[in-house]
Amino acid sequence: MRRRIGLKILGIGGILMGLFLFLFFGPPGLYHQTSTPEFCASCHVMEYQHDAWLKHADHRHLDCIECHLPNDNFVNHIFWKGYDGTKDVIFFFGRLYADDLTISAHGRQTVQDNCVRCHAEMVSQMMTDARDCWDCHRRVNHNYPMVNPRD
Amino acid sequence: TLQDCAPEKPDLIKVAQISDNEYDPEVWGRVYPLNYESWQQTKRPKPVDKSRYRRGWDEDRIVYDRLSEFPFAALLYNGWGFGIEYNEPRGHHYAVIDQIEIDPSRTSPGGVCLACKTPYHKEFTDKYGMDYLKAPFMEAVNMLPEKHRELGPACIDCHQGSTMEIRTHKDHLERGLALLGKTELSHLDKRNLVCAQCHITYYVPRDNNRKVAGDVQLPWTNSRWGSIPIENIIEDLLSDENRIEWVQSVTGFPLPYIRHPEFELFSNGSVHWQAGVSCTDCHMPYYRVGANKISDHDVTSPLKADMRACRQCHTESANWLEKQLFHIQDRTVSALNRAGYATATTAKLFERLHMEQKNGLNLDENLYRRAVDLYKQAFLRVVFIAAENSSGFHNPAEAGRVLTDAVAFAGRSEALLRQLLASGGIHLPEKIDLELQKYLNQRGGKGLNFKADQQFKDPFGIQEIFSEIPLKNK
Amino acid sequence: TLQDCAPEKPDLIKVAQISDNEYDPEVWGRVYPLNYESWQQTKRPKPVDKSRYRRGWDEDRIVYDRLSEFPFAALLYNGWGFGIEYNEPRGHHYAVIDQIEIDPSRTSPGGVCLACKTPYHKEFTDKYGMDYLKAPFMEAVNMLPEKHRELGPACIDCHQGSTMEIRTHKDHLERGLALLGKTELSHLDKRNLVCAQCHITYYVPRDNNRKVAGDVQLPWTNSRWGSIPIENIIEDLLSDENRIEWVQSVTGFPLPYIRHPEFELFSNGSVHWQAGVSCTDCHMPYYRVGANKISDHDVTSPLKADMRACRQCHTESANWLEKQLFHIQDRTVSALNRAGYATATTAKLFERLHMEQKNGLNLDENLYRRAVDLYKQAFLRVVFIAAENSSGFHNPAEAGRVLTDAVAFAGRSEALLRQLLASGGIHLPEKIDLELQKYLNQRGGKGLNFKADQQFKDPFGIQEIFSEIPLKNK
Ligand code: HEC
Ligand code: HEC
Ligand code: HEC
Ligand code: HEC
Ligand code: HEC
Ligand code: HEC
Ligand code: HEC
Ligand code: HEC
Ligand code: HEC
Ligand code: HEC
Ligand code: HEC
Ligand code: HEC
Ligand code: HEC
Ligand code: HEC
Ligand SMILES: [Ca+2]
Ligand SMILES: [Ca+2]
Repeated sequence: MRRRIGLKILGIGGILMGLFLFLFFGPPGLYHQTSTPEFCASCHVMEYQHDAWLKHADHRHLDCIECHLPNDNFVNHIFWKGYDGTKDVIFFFGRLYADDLTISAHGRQTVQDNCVRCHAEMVSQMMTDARDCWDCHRRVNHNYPMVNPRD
Repeated sequence: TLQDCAPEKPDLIKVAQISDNEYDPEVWGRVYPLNYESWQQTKRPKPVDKSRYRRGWDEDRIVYDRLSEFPFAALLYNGWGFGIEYNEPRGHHYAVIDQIEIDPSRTSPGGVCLACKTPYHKEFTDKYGMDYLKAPFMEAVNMLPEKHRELGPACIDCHQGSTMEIRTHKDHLERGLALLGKTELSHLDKRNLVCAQCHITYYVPRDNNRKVAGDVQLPWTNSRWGSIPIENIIEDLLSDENRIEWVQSVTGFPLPYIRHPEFELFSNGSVHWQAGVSCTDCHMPYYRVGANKISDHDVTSPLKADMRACRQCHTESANWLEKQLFHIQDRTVSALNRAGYATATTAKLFERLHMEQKNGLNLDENLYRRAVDLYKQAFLRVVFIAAENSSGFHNPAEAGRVLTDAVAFAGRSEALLRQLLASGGIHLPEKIDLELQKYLNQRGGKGLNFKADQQFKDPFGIQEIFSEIPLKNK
Repeated sequence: TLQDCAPEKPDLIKVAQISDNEYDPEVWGRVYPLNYESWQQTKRPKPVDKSRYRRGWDEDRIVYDRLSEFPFAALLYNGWGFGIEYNEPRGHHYAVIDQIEIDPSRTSPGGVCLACKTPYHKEFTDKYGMDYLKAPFMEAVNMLPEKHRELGPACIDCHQGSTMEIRTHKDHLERGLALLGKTELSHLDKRNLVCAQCHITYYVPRDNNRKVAGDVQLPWTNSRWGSIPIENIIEDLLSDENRIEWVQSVTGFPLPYIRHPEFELFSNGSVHWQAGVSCTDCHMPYYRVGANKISDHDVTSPLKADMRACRQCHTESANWLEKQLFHIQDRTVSALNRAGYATATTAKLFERLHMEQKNGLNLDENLYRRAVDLYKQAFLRVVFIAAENSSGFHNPAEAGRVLTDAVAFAGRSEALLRQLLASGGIHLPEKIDLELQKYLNQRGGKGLNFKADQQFKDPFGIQEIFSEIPLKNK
């Protein structure tokens, strides 16, 4: 139900997307600014993921979009940046999100492709489409139990 | 900028507005309205059919009867209050109310029973001593300030008003921690201990006439922080006459007892304890109210709160987590059935043997005494797991171990009893009639009866191989 | 641009260089030298004192004796090869070698025993049928190509040479999967099944004279993918005379048997199975070689490989994970002691009763038959957990459940036997002398003896309450 309303709004939002695309290339720096982790985390719903990313030492030097937007070619990148960005904004201000966010199937595939993109050499000997990298590399996943084990 | 539209950053916790001896939650509630509201929700019934083994006081408002859930318990506990009326808890709001409403045999010790119910217990014990502790239960309740007679776990039990730090508020816990040699308390420790004020086993010490001899005590001798195993608890409980609280009618044995040992089972090396997870993490998870995140004070089963607690740590879906939870609970409940019926069968053999003794049966005293010792070991293990409220989830491997031992002790005791009886010329069939109807029906002043639909049958059907349980709802 | 930072696409796995029926690992090794080298490492002893319950063939080169580890097993398995020599495995490299070196009573079935050892089994079974399957063991070995007589699990067992896909290579597994009704295999399924080719229980079907009647079979009737519970396995094994493989000497009962049911225990709803973790993830973890990572083909205990497998998924330290592993294993081993000795005690009571029967003891046939049935249920459960190689870790809650049931069945059987004996005027002490020395010492042609330092005593000391185990190393 929540989803369906969401998608309707998304339709209208699609129109706004054009506007967004314009804005990205319009005001100086906005394209860049909307690519930073600080921007993503400016929505409190992203805080948890931001903190988890911050604590995961090995990828702290990456922006969220390194994983969360297609980086295979520029057109694809900019299209999804506009689309996802608009969707996030609409869902956020429309309060159309659940307490714990879950990634979409498309989102998952995007991330997986990015893991493989950067670590292509490392994983050249394995099947990369059989399952998600973060099934094993659970620290990369923002939902990994953040606890302090007793010794 | 975009940031401007984002909801406001929440206020920090306000401090120093509550005095350190403010009992009234309403007063606290004026400063912390959200927590107060969520705390009040323990009154509210929870959604039905979420939990498999912790039903009760759900939206159907049925109070579940633990003796119908596990019929063997009706036989084993027969002889005092727990064998008459023993219910699944309803929630913190009902702590005192449930005591008032339950069969009065349960509250016969008196004021001492308020130890984990009223926030005034510490003050009243200090002020009035044995006059309060030994007062007949309703008299003790009536000693409490009228407005708060029915007040259960309250803000003051868990918080220092002036600082809002979490803290504990029970002398018995202090004494228990002293037994463990635990002195330094971290914040994490406290997130467990606020619950361990009450969710622990205890005994009411008795004098030579089995009358109440003081405030509640914890059987934690020889144990330590992170390891309060059933072996040590049993040793403590059997070490002194003053820990013997009742006489089991089927066997005639004077016995100690074990209640809600959540903290003991959980802290004994369970994977979540070792991971630094606390009771509070699972039973009081953070949730969003507007732009704030607060701890859910509507303490309940995580299943009845949509597994929100679990999902903050686990990536898996609520469904997946439930399945694993049931994987564990089903196995514990199956084993508990085995252990419970094995022990009940043994109890019935004692009954028979004692009868035959009266008819002149002679027996090997040494074997008999071994049978008794083994039986007590089995019984206390059964109670330990049956009384623990997570159906094994708080520590699956330990629950499995304890139940295996329970079955082993009961089985050997049964073997010795059958031998003793057969030696005396008494030949028994394999299936011993447990006469469960006798224990399950017409209990107490309310005439409580067995409710067949509440029974937790062995989920794997193994129990049927041992004992058909011929029960009909009357 | 962003895309520029992506490194060049490295080579994919080379394919189509190996023919589909290339048996020789050396040939594979020319294309995949790193995997070949790591595969060869199963020959190498592993670091000592890493594993608690899977010692053996570590750098001290001691081969651990499973009958000394659990002395009750020497009594229970007495009557055939497993009661003579039964060792902790050494590693894939030794699969055939261990067979050649073991007491020949173990290999008496003949060629059929090569099913999970030589990669040629499928081809030879197709080609030579019963002539190969029934050939005396060493004759069957000598039928194999000379260079590969001692070759154990090889590349061809797990890989399709032309594509390098993982696959399986055993007819018995095909038949087993058919019983489960499993047809579609995902990649993850295969990462389990390559191991389940061998790490499963089986029986060697027998004809009326208990001679080998065909290739290895799996007792998986009525089971399904993700649920092959012990109950179904027992039902299958007891359903037909042709699954009875030996006669237990203490009781004289013809019995089936259970071996290494790793896949069965693990896949039965364990938390790791449910999480989509496979055998391969834990026993063949990726490791870095230069800029690549490859699967560790030196298959062994994760403890002996520094828990590398675990640490990608779990953030906790290796130490922490070990502690949790031992938390589980200690509890399983304790319960296994209880179940094993309870069953052994019952076996001894049968022995006594059968002797007394010869001396003219009369007994209640119905009770006796129940005692026998209960005993078999106990015995097969004990073997299930004792034969499974993870000491409970692969599925802790299920292991606990199975052992509780084992104790329950054994306890009731013991009770009936004591009653039967006492009815006949035979009075037994509580402690039954198991005469373990008799079974543990001077075993087989090698005259194997009990090794006290290898015994896994109950880590919680409960077993001592039941049976002192008066054993001295001879
Ligand atoms: C305006 C607030 C806001 C900002 C800024 C924001 N997000 Fe989100 N994001 C949301 C909301 C709301 C949702 C939940 C939408 C839903 O339920 O599908 C969400 C969902 C997501 C998801 C999971 C849903 C999916 O479709 O897979 C990802 C991944 C994500 N955001 C990444 C980002 C990244 C990367 C940035 C920065 C480039 C970002 N977000 C910036 C509000 C925001
Ligand atoms: C190294 C890669 C990586 C980086 C960098 C990264 N993420 Fe993610 N993110 C992931 C993965 C993997 C998942 C998928 C989790 C899953 O399947 O549940 C994910 C999922 C999410 C989700 C959906 C919630 C969920 O658990 O399904 C949100 C929201 C999100 N990320 C936001 C962010 C934000 C904000 C940043 C930057 C502060 C960020 N991510 C940086 C890898 C990354
Ligand atoms: C934009 C490039 C990029 C992307 C996208 C990326 N990584 Fe990385 N990753 C790196 C770099 C750089 C390092 C630093 C270590 C190194 O030099 O190899 C690293 C380190 C790692 C490590 C080793 C450290 C550790 O945490 O154990 C793992 C594992 C890893 N990445 C997995 C992943 C996975 C899984 C994903 C996708 C969810 C992913 N990476 C996405 C660039 C990337
Ligand atoms: C002052 C005593 C006390 C404290 C402190 C306490 N409890 Fe309780 N708890 C009780 C009593 C008494 C009941 C039973 C109330 C009733 O139903 O009669 C109970 C019931 C429960 C229940 C069952 C609720 C239901 O819906 O059936 C849960 C869960 C629980 N407590 C968890 C906790 C946790 C977690 C903590 C710590 C955060 C805690 N308790 C602190 C005394 C206490
Ligand atoms: C050390 C703390 C403690 C003491 C002392 C204590 N209780 Fe409780 N009581 C609890 C907790 C915790 C629960 C909820 C968990 C449960 O029901 O197992 C509970 C639940 C109950 C319930 C509701 C469930 C049921 O058993 O029917 C009743 C009634 C009750 N207690 C009565 C008493 C009486 C009477 C005494 C004195 C003999 C007493 N309590 C002493 C902690 C305590
Ligand atoms: C890792 C999560 C977790 C932790 C930590 C935890 N519990 Fe639980 N608890 C559960 C689950 C799950 C159940 C089973 C609920 C059910 O079956 O409905 C449960 C059941 C209970 C119940 C019975 C609930 C009811 O509705 O009757 C009580 C009381 C309880 N726990 C108290 C505690 C106490 C006290 C502690 C700490 C000593 C603790 N729990 C630690 C998850 C947890
Ligand atoms: C059964 C114990 C218990 C009771 C009763 C209790 N609290 Fe709490 N409360 C906690 C715990 C545990 C926390 C988490 C604190 C932490 O970890 O620092 C908490 C947190 C809080 C916080 C900090 C914000 C948050 O939600 O995390 C406030 C404010 C608060 N409680 C108010 C109250 C008020 C007001 C009452 C009475 C109406 C009350 N509490 C009753 C245990 C309790
Ligand atoms: C604060 C973090 C946290 C919370 C809350 C939490 N868990 Fe866990 N859980 C863990 C960790 C850490 C482990 C250990 C395994 C690991 O490292 O992933 C674990 C292990 C488990 C396991 C495997 C252990 C076993 O005995 O099979 C299950 C199942 C599980 N959790 C279910 C739950 C459920 C259900 C809840 C809620 C009632 C819950 N968890 C709440 C952190 C948490
Ligand atoms: C073709 C049969 C076969 C296959 C396939 C097979 N194994 Fe084995 N495995 C054996 C035999 C036989 C042994 C015992 C060898 C010996 O020591 O004599 C063994 C021993 C082991 C050992 C003990 C090693 C030690 O150090 O003691 C482990 C661990 C093991 N296997 C795991 C696996 C895993 C995981 C897989 C799949 C990736 C697998 N096996 C596939 C037959 C097989
Ligand atoms: C279905 C596969 C399978 C079949 C058939 C099989 N084995 Fe094994 N064997 C294994 C596996 C797996 C191991 C390693 C695990 C273990 O030792 O439990 C093993 C280990 C062994 C070992 C070394 C450990 C020990 O037991 O001392 C010997 C010797 C052995 N097998 C002999 C035989 C003989 C003889 C037969 C025929 C009667 C046989 N095997 C049939 C799979 C099989
Ligand atoms: C989550 C990790 C995990 C998975 C998945 C797993 N194992 Fe294990 N396995 C272990 C651990 C840990 C041990 C105990 C090692 C020890 O005690 O030294 C073990 C022990 C074993 C052993 C005995 C090792 C030895 O040295 O003798 C064998 C054989 C084995 N596993 C085979 C399997 C097979 C086959 C599967 C799949 C059906 C499987 N395992 C799945 C972790 C795993
Ligand atoms: C089955 C589990 C598993 C899966 C799936 C998996 N990995 Fe790994 N990966 C591992 C293990 C185990 C290691 C550790 C190797 C070591 O410690 O030597 C590793 C190591 C790595 C490293 C090097 C880490 C370091 O410390 O330098 C990278 C990078 C990496 N993996 C990326 C990926 C990517 C990208 C994917 C998805 C395409 C992936 N992995 C999928 C288990 C897995
Ligand atoms: C006991 C089973 C088994 C045996 C024997 C075996 N492999 Fe593998 N091998 C695997 C598994 C499982 C994988 C992981 C494949 C996957 O998940 O796609 C693998 C992966 C590989 C890969 C892909 C890269 C990697 O390491 O992940 C190569 C190459 C390989 N094996 C070569 C060999 C060679 C050469 C031999 C013989 C010398 C051999 N294997 C023997 C089970 C086996
Ligand atoms: C491919 C991922 C993966 C690997 C490899 C893995 N685990 Fe786990 N493990 C999990 C998941 C998922 C859970 C379920 C709890 C959770 O969600 O964290 C879990 C749960 C556990 C638990 C709690 C369950 C219980 O029964 O108490 C322990 C302990 C544990 N793992 C230890 C290990 C050890 C030791 C190894 C290596 C021998 C290992 N794991 C390998 C993913 C993995
Ligand atoms: Ca309840
Ligand atoms: Ca080994």
